[in-house]
Amino acid sequence: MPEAALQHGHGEEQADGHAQTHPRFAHHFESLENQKESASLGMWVFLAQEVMFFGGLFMAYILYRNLYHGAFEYGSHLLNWKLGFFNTIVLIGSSVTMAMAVHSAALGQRTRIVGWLLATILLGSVFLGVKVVEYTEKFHHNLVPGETFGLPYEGMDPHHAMPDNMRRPTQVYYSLYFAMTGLHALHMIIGIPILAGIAWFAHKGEYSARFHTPVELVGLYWHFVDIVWIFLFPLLYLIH
Amino acid sequence: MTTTSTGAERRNYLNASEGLLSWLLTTDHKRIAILYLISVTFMFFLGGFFAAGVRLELLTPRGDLLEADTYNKFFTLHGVFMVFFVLIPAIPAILGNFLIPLMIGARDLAFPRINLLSWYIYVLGAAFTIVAMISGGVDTGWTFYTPYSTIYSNSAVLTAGVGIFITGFSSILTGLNFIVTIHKMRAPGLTWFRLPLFVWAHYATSLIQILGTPVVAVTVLMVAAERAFHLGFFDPRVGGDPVLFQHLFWFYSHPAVYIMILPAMGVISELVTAFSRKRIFGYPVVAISSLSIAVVGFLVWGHHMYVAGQSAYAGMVFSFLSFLVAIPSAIKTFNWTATLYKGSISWQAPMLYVIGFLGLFTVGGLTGIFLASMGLDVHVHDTYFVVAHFHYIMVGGAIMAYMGGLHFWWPKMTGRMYPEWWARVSAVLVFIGFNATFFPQFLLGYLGMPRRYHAYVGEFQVLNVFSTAGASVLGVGYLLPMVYFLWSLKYGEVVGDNPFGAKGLEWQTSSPPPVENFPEQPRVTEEAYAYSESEVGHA
Amino acid sequence: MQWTGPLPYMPEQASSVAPEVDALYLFLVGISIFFGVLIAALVVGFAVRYRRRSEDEKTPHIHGSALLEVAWSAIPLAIVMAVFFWSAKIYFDINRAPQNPMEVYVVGKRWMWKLQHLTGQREINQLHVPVGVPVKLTLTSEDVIHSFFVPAFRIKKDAIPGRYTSLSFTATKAGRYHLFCAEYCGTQHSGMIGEIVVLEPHEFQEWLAGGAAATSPAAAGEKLFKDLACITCHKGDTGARGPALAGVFGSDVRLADGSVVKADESYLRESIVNPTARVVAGYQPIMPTFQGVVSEEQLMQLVAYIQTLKREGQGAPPAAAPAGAGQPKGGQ
Amino acid sequence: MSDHVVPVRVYLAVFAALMVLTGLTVAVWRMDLGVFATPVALGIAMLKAVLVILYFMHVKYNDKLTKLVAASGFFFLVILFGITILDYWARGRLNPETRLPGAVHLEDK
Ligand code: HEA
Ligand code: HEA
Ligand code: HEC
Ligand code: CUA
Ligand SMILES: [Cu+2]
Repeated sequence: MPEAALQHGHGEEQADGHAQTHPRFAHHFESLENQKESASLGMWVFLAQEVMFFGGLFMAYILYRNLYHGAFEYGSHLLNWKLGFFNTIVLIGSSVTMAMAVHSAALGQRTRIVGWLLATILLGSVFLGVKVVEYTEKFHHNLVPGETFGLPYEGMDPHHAMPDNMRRPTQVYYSLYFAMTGLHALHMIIGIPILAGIAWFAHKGEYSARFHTPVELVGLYWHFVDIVWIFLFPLLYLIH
Repeated sequence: MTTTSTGAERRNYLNASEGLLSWLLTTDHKRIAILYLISVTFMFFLGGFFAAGVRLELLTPRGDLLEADTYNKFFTLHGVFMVFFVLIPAIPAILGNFLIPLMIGARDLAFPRINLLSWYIYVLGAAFTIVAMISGGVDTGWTFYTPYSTIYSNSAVLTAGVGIFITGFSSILTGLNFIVTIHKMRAPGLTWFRLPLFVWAHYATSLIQILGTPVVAVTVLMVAAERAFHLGFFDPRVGGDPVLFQHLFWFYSHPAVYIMILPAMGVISELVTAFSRKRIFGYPVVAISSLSIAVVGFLVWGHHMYVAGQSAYAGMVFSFLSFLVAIPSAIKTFNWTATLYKGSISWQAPMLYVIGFLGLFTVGGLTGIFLASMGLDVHVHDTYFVVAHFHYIMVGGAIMAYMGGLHFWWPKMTGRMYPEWWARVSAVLVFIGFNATFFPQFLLGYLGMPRRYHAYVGEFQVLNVFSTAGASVLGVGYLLPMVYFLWSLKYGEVVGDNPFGAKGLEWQTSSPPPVENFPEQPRVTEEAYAYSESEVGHA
Repeated sequence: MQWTGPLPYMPEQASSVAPEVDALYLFLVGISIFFGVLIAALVVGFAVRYRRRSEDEKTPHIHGSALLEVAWSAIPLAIVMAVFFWSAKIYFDINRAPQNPMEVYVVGKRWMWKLQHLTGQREINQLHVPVGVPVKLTLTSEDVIHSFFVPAFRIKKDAIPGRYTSLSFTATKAGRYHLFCAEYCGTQHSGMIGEIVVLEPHEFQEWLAGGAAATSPAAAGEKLFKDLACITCHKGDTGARGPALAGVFGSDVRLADGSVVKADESYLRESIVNPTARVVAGYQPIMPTFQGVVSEEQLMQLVAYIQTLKREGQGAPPAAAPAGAGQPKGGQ
Repeated sequence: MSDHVVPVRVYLAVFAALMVLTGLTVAVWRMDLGVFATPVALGIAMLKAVLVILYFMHVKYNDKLTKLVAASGFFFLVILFGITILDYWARGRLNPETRLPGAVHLEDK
């Protein structure tokens, strides 16, 4: 779609000069447009891969939720849905700031790219911070699968002791909880430094309306991570 | 285009720059292919070493050569190395890497640095697995069935699992690179239906690599987490279902067998046409059948689980689809055969491999039909019948095709010819040795000898002796090329750019090709395999 | 070396399904020979007939043939579809639960097979069965997955920890046959072998009588039921803390979440090791788990015992338990 | 390719929609719709995902190939889920004792 790119590019072609001489142009491509399309296609293919990667865990989730419905409900009640809700809003917010960063990049507004990216990083970090709080609490409450799972902990209201016969199936729920949210968090932990790097390059003026593919690609990645959470929130926190 | 002679003197990708570093930091797909060639060959001999150990142990019914645990580690490492580190990368990462850009008239793959990265990932994964091998080995079988792998095994499952997890990403990135390259970097005029079938086959393969591999990656991750952190996914003690692991594992590992065979089929399509100087019979059918194998191949994984407590109804669905997925393979086989009709058939070594492939793949595939039959598989499941089936396809089919392809493109890659006579000897040795090794295993399997048996009951011995004897011939058959390929690097005849008179775009540049592949952007004006007389004769 | 099978290189046929399986096998061997020879003959034939005689030979321009493509898709398709139905039928024959079978409980444990007849005889790595009587095995495992494989019977089934599987056969010929473990289970996987001894019915009766007086699994289960104090909650009267178990087996049990399950062996087993997974309507999830307290064998005995409890007017059937018992919302 | 510049108000609208839907998810959960709870929650999540994919990820403005790739991952996911669930669902219909305990909620009489 080189035509589309030309139509929507905003006046910087002149500054950039001919596509083939753009500093970021890799010469094994036919043209800069071709290079950008390839990069974007590559990212999409990567995301298709990511879908399947999470898919394995979701499969396990579906199965065990059907087998141990009671335990899943019980386990989810031990989570703090308000924190999950808060995080959902934060992460969707970060998706919006990310989209705005791409938007600014497409308009060639350098400082704005940096600003939006920083906002995204900030929101992402808030999300991870909340996750840390949640995880720590689970550790203290003996909700980490293993020998001590579900045992009473210091300062526990004895009424809330986990019934002995709930320990096993609930452990399956928490295994999935940690695996799914952990893998999701890992994706963010990988994403944030990349965002930071791109913000740095943006600051140095690497991106223009004509070429800002890296911003777009990291945007796609970030949105994907957001989508995963959109499913995780109701599946893990809100079970009846 | 370019004139023949003095092939080695001209500037090419091999002599463009020097020093180890220029290889380790290269982003040239051709050099990366060579890096893969070296590492995969290494892993092949490692896997072969363990196969030799297995066969020697099985010479006698009693477990006398190896300890039971050692034997278990031997076949596990054999399977792991051969599947994940040899056959899955062999054709795509070596031949595919080298040839796809050449075949489509591109200067490189779309993401050369990612290409190099995937080699490093491969090496890292291999390193982990080798560490696992040294630090106690792995004894779970290449299938890593739970709960054995998660709870009971005392071996280095974690390290090996991490190795496989890592290598998976090498495979994914290669697939990603191919998909984008094939979509976006074809030379002008090279429409989809002018693509060489090798490229089609790799396109289909890449789909599986991308959509299947992540599932096995996350599955071994779950096994690792279960082992290391006591998370409970498959652990029956906390209510997990071990059979879920099998679903997830085979969801990848069945399609993975097509990762191994599809590129081999691509090679065969190229070789059949080149050595019969004839257009492929039924081009569109052969092309599309690759895609249908890739897609339908995702629907049949449960045929590994007929006796694993899977429901009979799911079994029926899987069985039905397994039969369906055999049809495109049958179609391909018939089309290759028909291509030979009225050809101008040369009996050079690569063609011998093609003939071997056609025979052995047919046997392997047809015995797949036995296994897909639910009622029959109940008996032969997890016996040597299955072992024979997959060696027929993987060794007799895929490795044969790989060897044929390696011979065929050897002059392209190195500028020098392999010694024809020796190559024919080795092809014949492999064929004979192979059949002697694995045919008896069909009989053993039907008689009921279970696989993964360190010791076995006496009445199975005769056939096992045959098998071991055959394996030694087979081993020689594989050692020979190793020797003469190395020899030919220095002493091989320097041949022209296109010693076989083949048609593909890759033959229209010099051999070995220059770094930029083509001095100028090639344009494609005709269909693939335009060998026949109504077309312009070959140059 | 001697093979007593129907043809050389085939194992003996000693069960009712073996001839069926062999018939399909031989059919497929025939198909394979046909196609194998066909392809080999064509490939080699063409390669010889059309070998290259000179370097500038021209080849004809053949694109393909729709007719041929259809033919060589449709013929194999027809064959495999026939094989599909045939093989599915055999599979169902193998797996269909027989009427009034002789039941044997089988527990796989690294690395041996522990078997117990319903009449109480215990065996290890050996199973005695009479000719002509359908036998149903209920399999499970104490550790990893094993697989019960009898080549002469052409049957095999995995024994999976955490659940029951079943396998039935009818032996047709007296003799001794190999029993193998076919699923890799660790060090002594290849040593986890045994034999099936098929006896003529009268010999089998003698064998049964010859064994030391054995407690039947149900009797052992009854003892366990008392020893483990199950009886304190499952007293069988309406006021008890747990539902009456008489007549539960085979009945439809209404659960607290409104669904209904059939109380089969697996359900009973699950009710003991993982009681909270399915809670009977009208009861609280107070039953402790016996996971780890009882072995798989003991579980099978408990299950066998509960199966023998017939509803004889004592106590209300569990499904119609008092509705008054409070249902706390959480934690079910 | 997505050099397409989407007006900011579209982003804002999508953001608003996502927020409303998130609120709705929680509201529905608190209402306890019984058997419908899960399908509704998943339906909302899918709607949200589609919004993100179409607008934030610009798939709406992209070529067919991107759409195809985006869909392919989900397609194969459905295969994985579908047939595996089929197995669990159908377990034990032939010989009930082989069923994974409780895998079946069917009232198979
Ligand atoms: C490259 C690898 C490869 C390939 C391509 C295949 C191809 C096929 N495989 Fe195989 N298979 C394996 C590798 C492979 N397999 C491995 C490694 C295992 C064991 C894993 C383990 O447990 O460790 C295995 C196990 C395996 C099983 C499980 C057995 C068991 O454990 O009990 C089954 C069951 O259905 C099966 C079936 C098939 C079928 C139907 C095909 C089909 O795709 C074959 C199609 C080809 C043809 C049919 C031949 C050509 C056709 C003709 C010449 C025309 C005539 C045709 C007809 C009349 C139909 N395979
Ligand atoms: C690409 C895949 C591939 C390849 C190429 C091979 C190649 C061979 N395989 Fe293997 N095999 C598998 C994939 C493969 N295999 C898999 C997946 C399994 C299942 C594992 C499991 O159950 O988990 C298996 C299992 C397996 C078994 C069953 C073990 C068991 O169940 O107990 C046997 C037994 O004969 C066997 C034999 C062989 C032989 C003789 C070769 C030969 O073709 C190899 C020939 C090559 C050489 C011999 C190398 C060259 C010679 C040397 C390097 C010299 C040797 C050096 C010394 C002796 C010092 N293989
Ligand atoms: C503390 C009391 C208690 C003890 C001890 C106890 N049970 Fe239970 N059992 C219950 C209750 C309450 C239920 C019903 C709720 C449920 O399904 O969890 C139940 C349900 C069952 C069921 C399912 C019955 C049905 O109608 O579907 C079986 C089977 C069972 N128990 C067997 C046993 C066995 C065997 C033992 C001893 C090894 C045992 N129970 C010990 C309280 C107990
Ligand atoms: Cu038990 Cu193998
Ligand atoms: Cu398969």
